[in-house]
Amino acid sequence: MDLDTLLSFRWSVMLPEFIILGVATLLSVIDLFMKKESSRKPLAWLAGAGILAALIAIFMQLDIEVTSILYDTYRLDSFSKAFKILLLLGTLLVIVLSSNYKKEDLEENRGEFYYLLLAALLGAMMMASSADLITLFVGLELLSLSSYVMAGLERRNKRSNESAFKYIVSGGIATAITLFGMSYIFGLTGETNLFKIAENMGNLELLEHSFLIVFAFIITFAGLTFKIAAAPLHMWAPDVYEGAPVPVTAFLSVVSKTAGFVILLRVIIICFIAAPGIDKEPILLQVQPYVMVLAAATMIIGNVTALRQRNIKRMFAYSSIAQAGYILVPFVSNSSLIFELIWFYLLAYLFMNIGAFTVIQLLTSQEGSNDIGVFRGLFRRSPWLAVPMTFFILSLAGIPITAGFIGKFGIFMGALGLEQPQYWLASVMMATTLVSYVYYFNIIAIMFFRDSDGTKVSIPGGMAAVLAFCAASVLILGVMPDLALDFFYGNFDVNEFFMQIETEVHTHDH
Amino acid sequence: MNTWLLSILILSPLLGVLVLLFTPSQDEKSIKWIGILGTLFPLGTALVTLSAFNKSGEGLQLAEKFQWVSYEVFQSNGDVSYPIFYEVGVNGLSMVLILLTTVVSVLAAIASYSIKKDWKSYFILFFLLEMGMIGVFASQNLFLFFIFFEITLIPMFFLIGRWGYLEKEKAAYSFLIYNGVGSAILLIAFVAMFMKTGTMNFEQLAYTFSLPQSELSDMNITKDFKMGMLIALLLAFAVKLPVAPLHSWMVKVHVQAPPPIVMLHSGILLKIGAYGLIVFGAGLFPDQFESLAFIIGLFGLINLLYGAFLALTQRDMKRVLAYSSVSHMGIVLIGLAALNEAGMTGAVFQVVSHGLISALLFFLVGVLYERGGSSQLKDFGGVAKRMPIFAGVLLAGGLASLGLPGMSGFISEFMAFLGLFETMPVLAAIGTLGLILTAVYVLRAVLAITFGTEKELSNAHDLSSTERIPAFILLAAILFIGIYPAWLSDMLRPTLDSILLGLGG
Amino acid sequence: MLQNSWLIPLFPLLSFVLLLIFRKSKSEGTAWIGVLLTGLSLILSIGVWISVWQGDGIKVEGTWFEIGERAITMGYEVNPLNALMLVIVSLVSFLVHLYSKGYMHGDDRFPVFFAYLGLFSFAMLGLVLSPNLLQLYMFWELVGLGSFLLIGFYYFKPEAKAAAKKAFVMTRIGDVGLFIGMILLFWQVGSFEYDEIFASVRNGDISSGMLTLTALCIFVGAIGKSGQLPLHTWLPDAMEGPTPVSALIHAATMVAAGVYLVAAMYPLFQASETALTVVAVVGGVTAIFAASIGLMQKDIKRVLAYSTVSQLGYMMLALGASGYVAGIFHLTTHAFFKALLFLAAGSVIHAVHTQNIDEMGGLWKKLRLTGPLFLIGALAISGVPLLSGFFSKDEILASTYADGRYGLFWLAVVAAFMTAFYMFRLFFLVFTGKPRGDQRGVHESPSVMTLPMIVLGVLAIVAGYLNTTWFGTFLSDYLAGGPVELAHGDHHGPGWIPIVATAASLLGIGLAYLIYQKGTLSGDWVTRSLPGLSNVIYNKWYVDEGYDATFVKGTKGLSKLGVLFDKYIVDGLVAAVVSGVQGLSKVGSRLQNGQVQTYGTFAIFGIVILLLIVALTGGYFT
Amino acid sequence: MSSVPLAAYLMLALILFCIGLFGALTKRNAVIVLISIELMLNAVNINLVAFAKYSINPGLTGQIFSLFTITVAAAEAAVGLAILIALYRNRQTVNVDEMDTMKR
Repeated sequence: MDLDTLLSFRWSVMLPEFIILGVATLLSVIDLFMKKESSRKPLAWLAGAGILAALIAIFMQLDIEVTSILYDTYRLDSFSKAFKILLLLGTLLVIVLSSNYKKEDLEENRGEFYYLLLAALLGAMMMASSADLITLFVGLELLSLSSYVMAGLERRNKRSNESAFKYIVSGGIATAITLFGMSYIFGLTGETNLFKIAENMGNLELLEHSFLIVFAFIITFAGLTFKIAAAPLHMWAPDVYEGAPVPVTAFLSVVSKTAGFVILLRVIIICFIAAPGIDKEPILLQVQPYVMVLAAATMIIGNVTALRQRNIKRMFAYSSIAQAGYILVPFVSNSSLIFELIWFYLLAYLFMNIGAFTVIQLLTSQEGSNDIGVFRGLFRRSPWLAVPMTFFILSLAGIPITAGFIGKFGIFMGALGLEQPQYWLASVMMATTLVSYVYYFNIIAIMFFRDSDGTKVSIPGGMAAVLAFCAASVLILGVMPDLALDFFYGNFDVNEFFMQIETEVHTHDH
Repeated sequence: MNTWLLSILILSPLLGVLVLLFTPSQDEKSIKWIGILGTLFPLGTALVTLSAFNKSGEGLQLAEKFQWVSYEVFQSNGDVSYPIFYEVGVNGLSMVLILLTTVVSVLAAIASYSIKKDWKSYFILFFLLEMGMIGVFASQNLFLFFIFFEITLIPMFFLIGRWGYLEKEKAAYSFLIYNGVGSAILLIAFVAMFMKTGTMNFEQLAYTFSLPQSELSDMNITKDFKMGMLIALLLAFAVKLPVAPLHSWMVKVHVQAPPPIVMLHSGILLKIGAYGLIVFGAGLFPDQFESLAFIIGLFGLINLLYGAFLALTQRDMKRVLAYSSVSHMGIVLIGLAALNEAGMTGAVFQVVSHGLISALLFFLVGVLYERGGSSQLKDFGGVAKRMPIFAGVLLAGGLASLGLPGMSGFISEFMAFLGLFETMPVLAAIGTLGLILTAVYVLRAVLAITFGTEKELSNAHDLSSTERIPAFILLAAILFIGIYPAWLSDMLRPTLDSILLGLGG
Repeated sequence: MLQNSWLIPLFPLLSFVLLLIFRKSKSEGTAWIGVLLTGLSLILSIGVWISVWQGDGIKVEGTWFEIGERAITMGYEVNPLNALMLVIVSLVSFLVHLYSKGYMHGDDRFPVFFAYLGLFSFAMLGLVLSPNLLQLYMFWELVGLGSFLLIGFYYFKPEAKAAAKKAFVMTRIGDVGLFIGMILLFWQVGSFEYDEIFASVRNGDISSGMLTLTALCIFVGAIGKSGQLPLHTWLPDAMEGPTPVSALIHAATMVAAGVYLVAAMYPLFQASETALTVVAVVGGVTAIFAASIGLMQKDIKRVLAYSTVSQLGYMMLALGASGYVAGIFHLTTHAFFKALLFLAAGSVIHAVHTQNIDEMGGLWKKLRLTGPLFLIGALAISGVPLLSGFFSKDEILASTYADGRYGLFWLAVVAAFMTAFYMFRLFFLVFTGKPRGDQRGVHESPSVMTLPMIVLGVLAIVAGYLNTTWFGTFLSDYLAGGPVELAHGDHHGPGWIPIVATAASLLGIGLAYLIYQKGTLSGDWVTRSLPGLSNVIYNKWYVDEGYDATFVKGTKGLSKLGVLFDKYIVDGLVAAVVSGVQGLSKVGSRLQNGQVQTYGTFAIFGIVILLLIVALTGGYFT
Repeated sequence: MSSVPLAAYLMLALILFCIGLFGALTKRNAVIVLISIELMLNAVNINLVAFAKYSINPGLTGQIFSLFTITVAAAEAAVGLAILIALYRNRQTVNVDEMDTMKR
């Protein structure tokens, strides 16, 4: 690969990534030269601006046909664009949300936080665009390593340390498992490019290895579910979420989770779409029961265990486990709606969860406690905090006229719209949703029905903006989901996801 | 004007919310006035709608429809789109229920004078609740129905949990979870039907399901699927109605919620269950409904007798009324199970009639609580002396509840039984035992309060002029329907006929 | 006149409404509203009756509402039977209104009382005018409401409360029978109209089993309303109401509605021999059963109440024994003399302020009008010749005998004896002998009270001549214009029947005289010789206690059982589910023990289990 | 294609992986835990290299993959140790089972 070949690639495809990379580098350099005691707030603005620029870049790319560079390892297709928007939006909101994080420890490390965040984002974006096991893996690790550090960002906080350590140990094991599975995928097909893998999986006389395919599938699938915190690799989430700083928790629960779904979709759907399972049945059909069990277990564990939580961050950790379970449902059903369903749900989830974490951030940092009691009488104290929080919770619980409902409705459509409708899975989902009512509405009850002894909560401008934006989005998407769906259908063609670009594009005129 | 009339009607309660948002939250008097006026606006709109409504017209009227949500599904055999529409419209049945909703809402708003705190949020939630209730009845597709159905849930949760009595939060949770179960089942059924047929519109669904089995098989719709859907729907609405043994939440709500809210709950919200049974159960799956008729009738009978037996020995007036609601909802089931015009009309009459009667009775219980600080029967006696009008209205309400001719309760009971006697005489004959028991428990409770030796009350004065408005209006409505049922039955006939056509054919 | 007959019930309704509006008025002049309006009803009724007597009739109907193709109608009908009833009801109602003006003097809720009376009169007149069963049923219930309100007029008295409740519930039990019968008939005939029902019966459209069933169901309604066995217990308790009410409702009109119902539905009953037999037996047994209880009661009104039950039994017996005319005849005469007796009793109570006959005595001299009037009533009810009761009772006995129901005949004779005995026991204890209570200030009632009694007294004497073998069977001829085919025509039983009847009543009077006036026979010889029996009779055969022990306790027990079921089974199941979820939650959070290595272990175990499942079920090893 | 050698490599890798896993899940010392994770990653490397040689489509891809893996593993170890040091400073212990302040 000489310079000519390198230059022949249409690097503009990676413009958003370059922007993020550049800003991250810039931030780290600036941080290095900044005085130790000076405020790092400008860094936040810079990071935010960088993300905005990347977002704009993506919007400019919207009408670009599916393209790929680096021998089809890096793709710009509808899928990557759609999910990158989510990733960028989520990170942007996390940055604004972190703007009032007052703890001394973070203040000291603030610069690090921003460029680590951007690095993690970069990893996630790489995952969205990669079509090769290697780049996928590199992206995944970029995201993971940055996240590990971010979780332990409060250096002097024992809980933060502990959470980071738990995160890295669990993450390391999960990485190893994922890689182990990937090595078998590679070994069975001799390829790392996803499309070629798919091709080989279909073509192979792999029948005698069909067990190995299923084995590889399950190992890889399980390993990848670590990021989305689905059973059985979910147990790190509560501890890590609890110990990590709130913005990081928000990032983990939204952006990192979105990235996890991105890689799951990429690897699982593309690699195994034509793969035979045991007895020549398509593997995706054959493993349905296992994925179903995983999804069901995730929903049950998340929702049921959340019932006993008094720590609000921990409760949201379990809640996010449960939400992951919901989003796993489309994987089971493999409905043709899978992309828009997951995309929409993640979009809704982004707004509601970041919105909720904004409120949590405000309250916990003011009260200095993570106990659920920080919500006590919030409606009396700060109705403008309580009302949006109510919307977020209602949305998380899947109550109509919120985005969460539409998302759940879509998942139901996916689950029940098959030849063999998944009534059981749908029932489990509804039953666990009911269980979730108990703890979600418990927060509402505490906000509205308990009398407060606390004081009014002041809301900084940035946070207010996040709150307003998230609340409005949750409601608007709940009432007019077509805004998002039309955007999706209008700009993204799901078929691109499966479109292999055979011939390398050699253009020198970019 | 008429093109948007229904949407305006559905959204009309929001006007009150809007005004309230700009009202200082400490100004109790103006908030309460806004509360009342805010419910008058929907009532006015409903009356305009009624005047625009052709009472003898067939089918749907004042319909509105536009595309709302669109999922496009890429399939090997071409793209299939699953559009979801915003579809509203009214037929005789829903018109009647909307009218009932708006009327009871106004009266409940008047009765809300007794609310002691947080008036602003109270009325905002109240309006949202009203919007949900109107929406439920105006919806013409499953999606919209479900959304409004759930919208009623949330304000109710708050209203019970914040403004209720001692164990309010428990009741609120009980309400939420039980109804959550109902709506969960409902959602599964709705989506399943949607995915099979590609439509959510009631009429289209009814048409699709009425196709011969050979055509249905092409859509992968089996008989078992239909039966399963019907059972799911029955279950879901059985929670709402409620059908014993799924009633315990309703008793809790009746006991713990503030009286105006119970007026709405018992008066309207429970009726959503009955409405759902009629529109979805009998309307969509007539054949299956027919084959389940005996079981439905049996459950109706159980409800009727179980509620009545339990009401007999309750010590709290609210609990008596709660179990009486269980019992009365049994009559709805009985009427439906009859599968004939008389029974169906009886069921709908019971829906309306019980809406009015229970609103009246719970209003009076609220007054009673106001006066005596309790609703335990043992704390009252000889109220007729100091509060003769109250006692008179309470007695009238009780008599209406036990089905005294000339009052609405009689018509519904009579017709429901008339219907059932044609198809299941034995069941009906056993059911008449309920009529006796009703008389026993109603008189026991009412007389315990109004008759007998007088007991001291902290605040014994008769109905004030504010209190008389709801009481007298409700009583007048009860009498009006009892004396001139044709007004209602004429409006209902086209709708019920079309449902019966499905059942008969 | 006939076209306006629908106005008859509306006048009292107007009275009800007006009086409720003037409910707070302290003026007792409000009574005149009621009196005047019922007076109008009376005048109209008499006018209608005269027209009907001349052979006219009318039936006007309009659709009330529709059920499918079938129209449910409402309207009014005048035929010989109900024209007669109209007169009886409006007459007694008018007189009672008048009487009450005096009797209720000084009551706080004076206008309310008249309002209730108006409501009752409205309902009763409406019932009578109904051209179909449904309308009848509706008014039937409203009549019950009026009765309920008036029994419970003294709402602050626990006894009144209990009695009102009991009356309503007991009659409701009967009403349900009527309800069922009515609906069953509807599905047989397709209409509630009397005419169409009778036509179907005539055409034999209804199977005989169904005929019997419906007739019996309807008869259950009559049992409830007319206080027949076994639903009679409410009627004596209903005496808790003010006495004029007892006269109007629980003697002359409402309780006769059961008899009227059977008479109105007579073609249906005629079609079923079983039904007639049941009616006759129930009536006969009730007659003697109630009479036996009347023998030993101490409360003046209760004696009269049991007497009413007994006389109603007579009427039922007559109807059951195909004595259609006899039954209605007795209904008419009974209305007059029993109303008279009650009003007289009311007058007595008004004077002495007690109802216990042990505290009366010697009132003849003090109540110079009431006493004789009471005597007239007593003679009439005892069947002493030439008074109204004699003729009607004689006719009943004759029909029973002619119908071949000899057992019932002799029962009736014994009952007649008992009637005479307890009536004169009452008379002697109240009016003769020495005063046994404080009788200071006892004086005759005002003329507004005595006037109605005088009118009734006259009627109690002359009403019997409506239908006699001597002067003419006016009533039979008159009723023959109705829908009922009088199968047996006039019952002229053997000539010895009147003699036996007269003998029985004279024997009763004589015995009462000997015991309670002369004292030659000791009153308590029965008590002494048959303590068990007399105790049972004194306690009204323990029927109330029996019901209490079985039905009331049973229902309550079931209810308690239901409450327990609700609490432990229904809520218990829910609690079980809840604690199940909570337990799961506990396990879940226990597993989350903070050890990252445990987490990893669980993850690996999860994956291994999945793999094992694949290996074992996927068929790889097979 | 000779399957016996490949199977041997795979078995070796599997055993190595399991040893690493066992170590990561049972050792009390955090450093050993981190090292065990490295072991697991290295087992994967053996897999990758073996597959690169013996799979149906032999080539360099697997080896390149393993280069990436090694690099990432190194980075992971570095980050892990850094976090561990921070933790050690605060708590004066490297015992994994003492790190359970957050649970339930």
